Amino acid sequence: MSDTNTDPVIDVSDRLAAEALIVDVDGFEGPLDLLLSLSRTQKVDLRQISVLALAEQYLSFIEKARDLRLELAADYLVMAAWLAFLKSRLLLPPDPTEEGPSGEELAAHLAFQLERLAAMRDAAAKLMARDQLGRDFFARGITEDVTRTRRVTYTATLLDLMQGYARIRTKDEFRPFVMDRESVFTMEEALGRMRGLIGFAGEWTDILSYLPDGWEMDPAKRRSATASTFAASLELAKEGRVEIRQSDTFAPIQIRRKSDDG
Amino acid sequence: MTDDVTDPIPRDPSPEQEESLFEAPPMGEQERMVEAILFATAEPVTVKELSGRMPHGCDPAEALVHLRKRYEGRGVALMKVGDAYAFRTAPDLGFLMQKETVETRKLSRAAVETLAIVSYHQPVTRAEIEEIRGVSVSRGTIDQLIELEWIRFGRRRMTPGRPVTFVVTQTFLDHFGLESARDLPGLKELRSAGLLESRPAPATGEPDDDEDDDDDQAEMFDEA
Amino acid sequence: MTDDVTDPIPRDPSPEQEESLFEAPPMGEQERMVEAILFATAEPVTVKELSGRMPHGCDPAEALVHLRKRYEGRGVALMKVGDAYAFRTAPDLGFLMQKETVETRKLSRAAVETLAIVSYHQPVTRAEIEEIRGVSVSRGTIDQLIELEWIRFGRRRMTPGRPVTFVVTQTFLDHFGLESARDLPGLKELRSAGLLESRPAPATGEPDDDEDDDDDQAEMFDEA
Repeated sequence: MSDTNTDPVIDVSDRLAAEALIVDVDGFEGPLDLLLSLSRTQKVDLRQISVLALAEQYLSFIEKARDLRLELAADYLVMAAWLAFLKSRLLLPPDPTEEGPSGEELAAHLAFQLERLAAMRDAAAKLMARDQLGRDFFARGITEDVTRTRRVTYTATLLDLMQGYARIRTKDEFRPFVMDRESVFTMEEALGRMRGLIGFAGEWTDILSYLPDGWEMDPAKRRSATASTFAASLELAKEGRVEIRQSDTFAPIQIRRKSDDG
Repeated sequence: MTDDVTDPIPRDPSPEQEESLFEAPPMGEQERMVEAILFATAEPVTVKELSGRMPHGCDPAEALVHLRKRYEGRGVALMKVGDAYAFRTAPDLGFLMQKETVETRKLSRAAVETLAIVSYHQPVTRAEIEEIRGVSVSRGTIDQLIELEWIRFGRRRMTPGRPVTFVVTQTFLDHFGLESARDLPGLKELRSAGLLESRPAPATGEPDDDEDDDDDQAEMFDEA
Repeated sequence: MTDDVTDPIPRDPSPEQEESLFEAPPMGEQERMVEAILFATAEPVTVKELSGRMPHGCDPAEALVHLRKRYEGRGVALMKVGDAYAFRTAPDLGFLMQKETVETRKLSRAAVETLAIVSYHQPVTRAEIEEIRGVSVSRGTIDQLIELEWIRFGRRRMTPGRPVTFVVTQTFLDHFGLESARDLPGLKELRSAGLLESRPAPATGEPDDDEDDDDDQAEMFDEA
């Protein structure tokens, strides 16, 4: 009776311990963090810490975790192995033939690492406890931007000016047509216009219907546009793209698209 | 004259003071509070808002009066904006909020050509400039030349549509060291100076600029 | 020649006198200007920037001294941040600013510790941070601190592999109200306790960077 009663009790406490351990291992940021936390249980200044006792605490912690079949990250096991080695060095009398640092040196370094980590934790806490911008003290709310006016001054010399003018004038000399009157509709323009429209002219159409909008009324414009449109029609006929006909002298001149098969 | 602070006779506490559990901070503190709030808030703050943010029993209106006095003649001033208050740069220091960098650039080709045409053909309409250049003239180019004060609007042309004309300015003449636009070398001179290819002008019937221009320029410069 | 030198009556203006044509504004004016410039921006402004924006011949450093005194005990204070200056509200009035309070993303423990290590050990390599914390530093932690503009890359360490180092920024100093990294709380104590050293582990025989470290820290903190 008593046996059966005590076993479940142990099981429960073990399970609770295991759960606590899981939480704890998860909560630690690596072996050094765990060591620092364990060292706090010694309740002494980190400078007077017993590294030997700490090593034993760590090793028993790891043992317990292993008994509970907790998955331990490799670095926890590496630290355990190293602490076991350190423990043996601290316990055994120093062997003068052995090379490398003494157990005391290793222990001192571990103590230093722990103290440094603790110091940084403390510093971090102090830093975060400081008055902070946007929380305790504040920057100007209404800011005025510095308007960066970039004044650009442009320069040109008289030579630039004359060369510029010369350039335009020289260019003029090579241009076959100069649109130098408002009421001139060039053949180029007429050709351009008709090329765009001719595709639709399957039927005979008076070429006057190709005059651009706004050019029919003003006599000068009408004359220019008629002439250029006629010239353009001849050009298109020469290219074989249209057929052209006039039924009588002074009768309307008509064109139509030359059919592809015709 | 005694003021509140040095008054040796304690005044009777007003009903408000009795009511409020916590005494309002001294006026100097209130002034600091208003100063900090106005400094840090992103927009002007009303007296009501100040009241709402300051401890019970504060008198932000009075604190504002003190604060305004304190900032008199300073680099920033306490300004009333509508029914709210804000710190603003003292008006005379506005120039500090600007940073001017001067950059010299060469005038674009389009602008040089447009300017050349205006100077040789003034008064000239935009359509005429385009005709001469053979390409359209962007509004930006004209604007730039006007901004540089090198060209300005001349009289409207008395033709249908009454288009505006452009003429060069005194600033233009000064910049290019010209007494008048008539001093600009003509095409023949440009050619003989090697600035034009020595090719005879085609018989397009284009008038040599001199005569035509003279008329127009006479129109332009005789006014002065 | 000798006449010029011995002539007791200076006839020609000396270069100084010529310069004084553009005399700097009186110190009171300069103080106003610095006040206006610093009020207009939320960012700390360096003396050099002030110089660049103020009229020729101004001495913003002196104006800052006067200005700092003027704002002592006020609701806003002139703070030194690295080699720059900014107005900030007095910390004791933070309670008035709930409206202005910006909710900052809560930093993880790893980020806070990494920040502390960088600020106390700077310039510090990632390997050194990991050695101090005893765990590897995730990329996200460094990224977050860089994104906050609290740490930045310092000079590369002149050791094999030329590892990058991290240092804290002006934004960090500004955020935590520090004039310089030398003013970090408890810095002196930590130094004298030897806790800012990077001692080599005795067993490993790994080449450690400690000598370089000491140099860098000396450079950083011993100047004052």
